[in-house]
Amino acid sequence: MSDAVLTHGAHAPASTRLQHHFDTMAQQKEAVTLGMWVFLVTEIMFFGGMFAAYLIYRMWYYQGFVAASRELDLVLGGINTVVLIGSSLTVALGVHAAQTGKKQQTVNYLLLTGVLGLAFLVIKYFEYSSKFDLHAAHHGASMIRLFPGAGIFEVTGEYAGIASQMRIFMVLYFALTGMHALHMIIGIGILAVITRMAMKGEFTPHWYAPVEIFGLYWHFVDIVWIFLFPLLYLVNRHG
Amino acid sequence: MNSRMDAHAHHADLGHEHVTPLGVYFGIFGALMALTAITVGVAWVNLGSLNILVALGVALVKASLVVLYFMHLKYSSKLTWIVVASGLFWMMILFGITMADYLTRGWMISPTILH
Amino acid sequence: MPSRHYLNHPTGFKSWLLTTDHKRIALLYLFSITAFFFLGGMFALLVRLQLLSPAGALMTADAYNRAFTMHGVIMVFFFLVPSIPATLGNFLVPLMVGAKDLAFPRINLLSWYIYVVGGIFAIGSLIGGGVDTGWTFYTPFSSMSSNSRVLTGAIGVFISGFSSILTGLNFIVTIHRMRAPGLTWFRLPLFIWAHYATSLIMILGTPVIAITILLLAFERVLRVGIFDPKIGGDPVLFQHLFWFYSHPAVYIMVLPGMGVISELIAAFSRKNVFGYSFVAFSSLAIAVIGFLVWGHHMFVAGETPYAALLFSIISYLVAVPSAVKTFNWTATLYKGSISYQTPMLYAFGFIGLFLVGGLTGLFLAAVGLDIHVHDTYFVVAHFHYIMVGGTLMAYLGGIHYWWPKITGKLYPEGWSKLSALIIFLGFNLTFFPQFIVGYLGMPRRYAVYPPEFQVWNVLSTAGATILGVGYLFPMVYLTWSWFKGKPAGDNPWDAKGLEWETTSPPPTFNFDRTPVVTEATHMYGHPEEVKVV
Amino acid sequence: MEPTIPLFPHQASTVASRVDNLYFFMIAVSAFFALVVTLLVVFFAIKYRRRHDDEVGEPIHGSLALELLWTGIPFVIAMVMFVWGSSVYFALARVPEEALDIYAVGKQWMWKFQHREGQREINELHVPVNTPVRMIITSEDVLHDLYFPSFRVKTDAIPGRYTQVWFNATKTGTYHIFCAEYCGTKHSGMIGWVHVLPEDEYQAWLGGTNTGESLAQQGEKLFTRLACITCHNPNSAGRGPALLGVWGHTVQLANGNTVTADASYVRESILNPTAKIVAGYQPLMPTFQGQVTEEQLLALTEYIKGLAAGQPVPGAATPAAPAAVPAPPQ
Repeated sequence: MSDAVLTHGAHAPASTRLQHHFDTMAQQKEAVTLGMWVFLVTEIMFFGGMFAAYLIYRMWYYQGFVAASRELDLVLGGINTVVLIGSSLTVALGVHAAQTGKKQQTVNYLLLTGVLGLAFLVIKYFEYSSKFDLHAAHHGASMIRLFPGAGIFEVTGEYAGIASQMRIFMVLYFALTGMHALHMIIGIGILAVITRMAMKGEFTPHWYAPVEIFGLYWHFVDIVWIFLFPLLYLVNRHG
Repeated sequence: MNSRMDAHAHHADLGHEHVTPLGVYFGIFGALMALTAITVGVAWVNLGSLNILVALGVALVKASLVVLYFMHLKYSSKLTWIVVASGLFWMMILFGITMADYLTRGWMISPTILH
Repeated sequence: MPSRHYLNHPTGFKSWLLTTDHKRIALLYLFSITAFFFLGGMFALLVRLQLLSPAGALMTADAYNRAFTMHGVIMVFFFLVPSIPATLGNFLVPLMVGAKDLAFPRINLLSWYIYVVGGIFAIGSLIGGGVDTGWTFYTPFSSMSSNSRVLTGAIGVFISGFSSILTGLNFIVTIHRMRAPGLTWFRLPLFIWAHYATSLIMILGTPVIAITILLLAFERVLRVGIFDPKIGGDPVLFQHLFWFYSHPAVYIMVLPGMGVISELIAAFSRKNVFGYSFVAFSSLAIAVIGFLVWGHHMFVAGETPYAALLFSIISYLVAVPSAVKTFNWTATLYKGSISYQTPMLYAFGFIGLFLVGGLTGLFLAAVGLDIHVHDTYFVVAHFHYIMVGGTLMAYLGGIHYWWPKITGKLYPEGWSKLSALIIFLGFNLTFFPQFIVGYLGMPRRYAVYPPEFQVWNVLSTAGATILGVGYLFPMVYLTWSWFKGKPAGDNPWDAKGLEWETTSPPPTFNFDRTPVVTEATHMYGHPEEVKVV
Repeated sequence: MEPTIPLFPHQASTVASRVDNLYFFMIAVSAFFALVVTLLVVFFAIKYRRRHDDEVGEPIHGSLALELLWTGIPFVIAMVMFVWGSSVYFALARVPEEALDIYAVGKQWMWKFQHREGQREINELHVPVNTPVRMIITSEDVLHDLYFPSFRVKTDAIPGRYTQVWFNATKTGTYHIFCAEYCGTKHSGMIGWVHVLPEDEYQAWLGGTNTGESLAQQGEKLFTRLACITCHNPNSAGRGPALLGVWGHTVQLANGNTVTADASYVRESILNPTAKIVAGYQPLMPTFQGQVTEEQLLALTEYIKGLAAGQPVPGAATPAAPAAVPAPPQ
């Protein structure tokens, strides 16, 4: 992420937080913040490639996308949406606490964020594992096993004709949510480091850049999910 | 623009940074929850091809709220705005120009393979 | 020479492998990309030797397919993309903006390690038997048909992409936030403008190829059908996503070269570059418009005529800023004080070869003509004129120009002039015949070919041999000069620019005092006479 | 082959000279600019060479007029090239209505050609001179590219999809066929010859090699052998839609959409029958994926094409050769 995130050193006042190659704290902070935003732009393009594929195949294979989308667990997906937006709130509150110098609150909010992040991943795990089971489709007479690997993916019954369309949806589902989950895992790793720093009391209202920069990353991961949720779970639930 | 050039004006003073009132955060969270409920609800209503537009529109509003308030873009420099805009712009290039091929696949300028 | 500089302080192996000094990281990159250059060059030589005879002089078709693929993969992803930015850019961007280092020194080191890990995967795929898909990894051949080490090679490319992203990110932040007092945007060296434009492409394009390669790996391992037409996928989608990065990547390769050439021409004409702001903005124009033209690689690939026309017209638009640059360089020479030292010879060579490469690009942008020459040696010749004739000439010119700064030593001028000449002649002999044989219709990636194409191929192989020898020369005398060369002094060319105001080699933190900039770049003579555009 | 060193490919089709004229124009423009720039560089380099060590160049900041000039002129020339290139492209892309259709299937590593009259060729293609010929191309495995350098045309063979390329050969003779899209080990062995024959010789060739069965007739047999006919009985209502007169018309689908019955639709309906269900029918048809080859698909398509309204129906056993192609003299 940013260099400042990686900066260690115990209980130093703001001035010693200044790295040798910067002139002022303001310059350092602006550089680090800009770096994170630029990094997020590369992340936009990273997910953008998959969204482009999604858009095209959805246009071509709408029928299969609707059928496969309805097989996703909307309840778990919905809970995860609430959990993740909640974690975005807690991280924002954590940044606020750091900004205003409330050490214990900062730690608490960061811990809460971590708990919500882990909850998201646990729910995701259960969603994923159900895709390896052969089961009756919710909305049709088909038997389905939705993980899109050769020899695993299986659709029989009335959906058989659109099986390949459904498989492409599932490829994109796993690619998009898998990449998203990977970002969550990396995020939780960084969060652990930052929470430790917060516990040691390293942040002050003059230097809390790591919390803020991490917050930007975490919010971005949230935004990706904000798009994934309707595009994957809610292609069409009517009719 | 360049903090090295006006270092004297700023010194290392970071105390004047914008602190968002807590109420704003909770308000935004509430709005995000409400919009999530809307996007789920709308999926059950048949709006034809409008469904996807509504879904994307709601997602865009939600994302904007997160970017503007949670990520403090609203109080950030012009450069940050440009960075965000360029990300969106390039994603639109990727989508738009790829679609220039896919959306015209039905139009033929020759007799199709059927005469 | 200063007694204490970045090369000799601190000392020890570890101080290099854990360095965060941009100059040392530039050298780490220099050594590693040089290794990859010679590895890729060996494959090029194998390819050329095979084509001496129409029946294939050297190896089986399978071996040949692996040879040209490894040549392409190594040269594109492990040499050309990092070449100028990661070495000269890394070394010079902080110096030229008057900073002590890049904005994120540790991320800079990380990017080198990522590059090395990517490179290990590439070499791993080679040891495992190589890849035979062509550097373009087209599906469904790569995902469903090839039984070579596609996965290892693709992962290598995927990983090395992140080194490129991090380099670009570092440059952008450095150029925005680390400029010395007084160094406004329009006082920046054109080298910096070019690297800024390059960085834009790196951060906006590279992630797309990363995800594309990942989807390809997904497809190859799990047979999921995302690009496989047999189960509903679209192989053309792979090409769209691939070229969304890989066309702009051409500009990642050539824009930094253009930046180098702007510096060389200014320094060796002792004159500010004519039409500075036009040259600067043309870099940005190329970076932006370059993102809109990728479909010209797909005129015969099944894209619709409408898309083809759109891509064709935008491809013509991107030619204009390149032309503007060339004319401005030429005009810079007018009333200059021109010396013919080695770097300037490379700059002249660049202009000549880039002209041919750029103008033949116009041929390929015309859909009606491209249909014939697409995937023939005409295309091969065209992009080698850009990437080898352009990028590599600029790279060598830049290395020669800044070598005294990097090492504090002078290289033997006679040898370097001779090798510049050999490289120029060898290059033309290698690639010019390929235009002819390409228009005759010889497809690329052919292990054997109809006998009537032989003469041109023999000429090309002869040229490649000369070219190969030409590349060995600088390798030898530059290495020699590092140890035995005469001390260069701080500014052997009497050139302008912040990098020449510090010692050679520079101290670890570049400048003893933060420089303050009061004038535009490359202002020779009396500054009061000069009006900056 | 030829004793001399070739400089230029054969011009053996109507579009070849158009492509070549554009090529010559491009060379002329390029040579002009390359020469101007090179001469200027050489001239300046000599005239303004450094005469003593501390000499500096004259500070000139630039000229807006010149910048506009050398932005404007390349732009205009580029647009001329674009328009010219596009007009040549239209000639290449717009297939004449009366073109003779020949099918090509790429396969690692050979080209299989299928004439509508029934002849099959591998890596050899016979076509009549002065007749527009359209190649309808697909692939069995990976991407290929059917390239006729002497005709200046090529296009990719894409699995799962039909692409097309056309030419009108103007000179009799034998010319190269190449595969121009890398396709694996023997990519460079995936080459062949196109034989351009005078009309009478072409007819003789058609006659002499005729298998006695047109492609449509082969399709008809397949139609029976694969038991398609059990459900798609053209004359009476079956479990599947009747196919008589369907070709080229709009089909109403069960999900409310419509589709034009063309080669791609027929292909999809055979390989993935439940993807587009015709209104009023049940998704009963099994898939024929893996049971029919690309060539058999072409034969079936050709047969269904022949079932256009007013044409004879199965049982009547009349070849469905189109009017543009003279029936084989037999």
